[in-house]
Amino acid sequence: MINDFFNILLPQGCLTIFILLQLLIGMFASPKFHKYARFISLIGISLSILLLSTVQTEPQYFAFKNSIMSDSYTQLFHFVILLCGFFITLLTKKLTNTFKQSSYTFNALLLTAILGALSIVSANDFLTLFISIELMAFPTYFLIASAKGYHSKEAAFKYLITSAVSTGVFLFGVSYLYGITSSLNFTEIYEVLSEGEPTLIYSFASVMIVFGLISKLSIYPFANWVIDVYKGTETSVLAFLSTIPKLAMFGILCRLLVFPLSLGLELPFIIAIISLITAIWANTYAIREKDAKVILACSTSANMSYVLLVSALVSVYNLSTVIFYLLCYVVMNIAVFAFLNITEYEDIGFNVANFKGLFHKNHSLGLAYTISVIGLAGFPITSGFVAKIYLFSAIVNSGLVFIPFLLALLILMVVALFYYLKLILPMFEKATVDTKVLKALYSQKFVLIITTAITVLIGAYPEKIIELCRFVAYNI
Amino acid sequence: MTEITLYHYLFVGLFVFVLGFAGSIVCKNIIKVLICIEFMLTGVNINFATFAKYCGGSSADGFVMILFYTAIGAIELAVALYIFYFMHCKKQSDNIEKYGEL
Amino acid sequence: MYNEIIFYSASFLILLFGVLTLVSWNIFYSLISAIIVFFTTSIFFWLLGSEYNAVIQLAIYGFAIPIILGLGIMFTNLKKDRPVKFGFSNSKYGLILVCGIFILAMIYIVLISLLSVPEIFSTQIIFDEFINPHSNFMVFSKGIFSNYVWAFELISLILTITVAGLTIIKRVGRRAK
Amino acid sequence: MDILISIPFLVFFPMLASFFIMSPLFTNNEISIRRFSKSIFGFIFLYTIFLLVMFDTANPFISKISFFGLDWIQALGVQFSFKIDGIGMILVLLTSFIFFISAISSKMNIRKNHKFYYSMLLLLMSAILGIFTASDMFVFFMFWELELIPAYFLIGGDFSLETNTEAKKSAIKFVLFTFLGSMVMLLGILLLHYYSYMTSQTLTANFSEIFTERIPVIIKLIISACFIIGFGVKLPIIPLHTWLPDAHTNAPTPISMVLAGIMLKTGAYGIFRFNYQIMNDVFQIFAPVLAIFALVNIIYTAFVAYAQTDIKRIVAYSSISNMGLILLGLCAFNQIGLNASVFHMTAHGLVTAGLFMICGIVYLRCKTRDINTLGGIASNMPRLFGLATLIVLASIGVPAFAPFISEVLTVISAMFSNLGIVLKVSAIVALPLLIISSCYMLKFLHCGFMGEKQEAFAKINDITTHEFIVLASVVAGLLLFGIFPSALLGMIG
Repeated sequence: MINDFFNILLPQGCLTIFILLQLLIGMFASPKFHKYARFISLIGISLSILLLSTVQTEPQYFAFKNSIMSDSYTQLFHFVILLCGFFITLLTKKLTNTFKQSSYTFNALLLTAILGALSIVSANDFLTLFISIELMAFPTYFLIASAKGYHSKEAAFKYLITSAVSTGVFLFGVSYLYGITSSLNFTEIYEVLSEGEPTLIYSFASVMIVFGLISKLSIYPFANWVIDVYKGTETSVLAFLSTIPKLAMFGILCRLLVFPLSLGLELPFIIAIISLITAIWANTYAIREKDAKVILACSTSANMSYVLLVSALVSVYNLSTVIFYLLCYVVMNIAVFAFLNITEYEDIGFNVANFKGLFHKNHSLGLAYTISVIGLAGFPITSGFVAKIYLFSAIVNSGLVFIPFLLALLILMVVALFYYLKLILPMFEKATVDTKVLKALYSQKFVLIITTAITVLIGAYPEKIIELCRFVAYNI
Repeated sequence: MTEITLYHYLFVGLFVFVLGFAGSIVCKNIIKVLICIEFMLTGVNINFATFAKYCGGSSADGFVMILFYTAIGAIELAVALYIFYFMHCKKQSDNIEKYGEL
Repeated sequence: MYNEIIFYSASFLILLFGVLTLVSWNIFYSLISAIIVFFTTSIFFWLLGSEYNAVIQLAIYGFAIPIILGLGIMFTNLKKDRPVKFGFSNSKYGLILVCGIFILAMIYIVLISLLSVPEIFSTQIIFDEFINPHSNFMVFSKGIFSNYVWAFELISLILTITVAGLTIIKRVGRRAK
Repeated sequence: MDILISIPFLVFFPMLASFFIMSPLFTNNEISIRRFSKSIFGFIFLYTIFLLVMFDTANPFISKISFFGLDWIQALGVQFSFKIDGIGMILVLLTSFIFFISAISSKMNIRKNHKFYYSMLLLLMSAILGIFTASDMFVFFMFWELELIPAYFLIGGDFSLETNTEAKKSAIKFVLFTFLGSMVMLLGILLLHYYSYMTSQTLTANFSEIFTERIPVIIKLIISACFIIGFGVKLPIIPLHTWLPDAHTNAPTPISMVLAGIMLKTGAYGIFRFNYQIMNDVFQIFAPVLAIFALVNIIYTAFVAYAQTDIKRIVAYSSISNMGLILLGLCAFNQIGLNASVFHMTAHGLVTAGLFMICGIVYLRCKTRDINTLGGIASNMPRLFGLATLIVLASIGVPAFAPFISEVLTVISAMFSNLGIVLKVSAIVALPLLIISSCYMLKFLHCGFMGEKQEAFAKINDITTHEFIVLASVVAGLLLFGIFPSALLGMIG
């Protein structure tokens, strides 16, 4: 058991130690030092990124009687999650300044959520998966509720109710799967099931499991939370909410779809249909909206539905496109929220009309934001363009049946372009006297510029990253 | 009376689950919504216990799952009530429609 | 024979009070009905041979949860005793219909799978052969401390972090006032 | 040194210059920005002439400048490859020339945000050069989409002294229409790529290596339809044309020149590249249908243009009409038709750039574009009137100017096409229509310039030397190709 720990759990153990450290320091440290809480988190995350190199990936390693595992797939997701965590921790400075003493607690919560995401990706049985989902969810409630005012509480409550219901649905499906196979372990379930014909109750259970998992991805049956929650949440927390849970959920969903849930024939079609419904809903909802947060909520929902559609059509090639799209999407999203984080604390607000003329006063920040939004819309020189082509080529490869889906998605991309344009166009209008020169912190500028640079670099030369994704997809 | 089989238990679990699911969507009273979420949990737990007994093999993972889910459900309820309390300080109502500011 | 009587009466109680919880006008009545449902569930666990779970269910859902919920109701519901309207709004009848269809479909699916793969749901494995009440506790400890040790650690972390999280909301709430 | 004499240098040099101008390193001084970017455009023009000299017409695929490859997305077999053939060479030359003159004429029209304007103009040039030289479908598509961003900002941007709210709306309309088209085109590209891979087992997206013979006919029809819709938005084919008049009217004058002169040609070029070359067997099925659409283009817009009162709109509609002629040439599906089509692209590019320039000059002097209030300015502006007369005559199709040759060639090609009766009929119908189409251009000249002298326009000045050089070079180009058509036709091969 100790061997197990040292072979694959060192990064997560490191994070755990830093969580406890934060809590302890929070109890005893003098209030003046609250500014340094961020740095403890940053050190913890960087250390666990370093410790990722100690994890055994070749061949796959199963620890604690197959309950958790590691391979290059999990390692890639761990790396991306930790990187996002690093950027998000940098963004939280303005928020943590508002609650001085508690900033240790806040950072501990953020680290716990990241730890939960890591555990989700590496889980190899349903019990560990369930606990990890909850481990990620509980700190998220508090992170959402930690901002000032009433709205954050309401957002947290809605998020809690939705995820509690979806957990119930998820576990209901798991209970039937457990009944059929008398095991909770992915590997054993797959072995047992692949011997016989899939039954109706198996399909039912897998549909329930997927429905339970996709609520965090804001896909249709549980999608309505996304707008309310995004409205009420502070932007740095939102940068967390729109990236890390998505990464973690897709990390595990792809594994489930490849192994234990891959045997039913109905599941891909059901997922494809609900993701198409979500895409239509999200894209049409955003047309009338003027709030930048709501538009981004819809964009999240829409992007996730495209990815889900592809990940439902299981193949190795599709898996690599899914991973690549997720990587690109996450980086661009953090850049957008970094910019919104700057504007939020400059009292500009989230109505897109308030962004008027910002570009003319803040060239570099405005340009970085514009590039990221254009990337989300899927224009060239950004990684979004390559990701879009690569993702949609996967749908074509899956057969003629899905061509109508692809056509629908492509037309929805045009609708999406309309609302993405709404996000950036006011910036290029004539500057008025009121237009502010944004005072950004170094950390915010750093995040914005680094993420934009990554976006452009991947867009210019995606070959290495795609190769990595293909390698990972082959090794799942 | 016939012998009690797996299916009897499963139907009860299913019924409680669906009751909780429907209630959590339909109910207007927030406390009631929370109770309904606990009902969903109960239904799932009955399912797990049934399966652990009738086709669980020797490991009885289902019972462990019940234990964990019970704990998680209790914590969830406490957190939900706590956040609800803060919301209530502002609104003074327990009707879910009053909380639609966002 | 006793098992059957206990089962049918308990399930009747669960169904009755489950419905009562949803439809009762007063929130206190629905809480009491819910407590009864939770109690009877522990009887189910006992019937299924897991006394440990039954006790946990009794302790948490029989006593702790009702107290929390009762306190919550008293805190939030103290000032006004106006009756809340009947629990369902008119537009939700469709949803109830869907739920009914869902139940029927589930029953159908379960029965179909009984026909197609009888050996999976066979009741041949008799519970008492390998789990007797005495060894029940051993099963738990084996599960928690060998298979799911990482999950168990994570649960303890959840508890810790929840307490910390509660403090963070409280402080912000105080400052907001 | 090799990299300096290559197409990627041609394509990416404007892009790098654009980033350089955009960057905070570059000065904010208006004059130095203008001079710098003008010199860049001039350099690119000279560079394309240099490429033309290097270009080996006999075997374009061997010469050193014509090919360049680098793996871009290996999973899709996408190479970052460029290639110039004769048609590409002509269009590249036209592009660099029109961008050069539009940059020169920007001096009078652009009053604000110079840094942004010139960097976007350079980026647009880069994208369009990329479209004309890309030899890989996905690279082509990349430049096709890249073009939208600068085009949006140039049409809807805030560059003149008075604000124009219509411009933003029409820019959004332009972007959404074109994006819709490009999305449908993406579907076609993906399908073509996938089926080419399935039938030949070679993973490539190169134009010359795409293998279409064994693809089922139905799939081919779907793919071709996707391409026609995608390029038809840009061309524009009639039901998809509504973005064009607005965008062209509301854009600043230099941008209208670029839009009508070059951007519309990218649509025709796309149809040539994808439908005419790659999917050529299915194109024979589509060609008669497209010929009907082309006829509708010519007829409908000729009448609509005659009804317009805004001089810029007249020119905008006339360019739709001319694009119909180009499409008709392609539909003839023979060598003469192709020659005529490419020749007309060049000729019309020059003509329409000149016409938009004239509209801009008139608007700048008279502050109005309404044909009813204009008039009587000919005597004040003799030089402009002279040049305008020449260009309008050219656009009507008077012999000795380039459009005459292409129009005649188009009609001949349609007549001798072996794709059935439809094309022959359309040739017969198109011939008198060309005369009708001259009506609106004469109306433009007559009502705009001649007539009684007006008090309001008494004090306006004639064109400056700057403008004179631009317009004169356009006329010179038209005359050159009109008298020596073989200079162009020889390159098409």
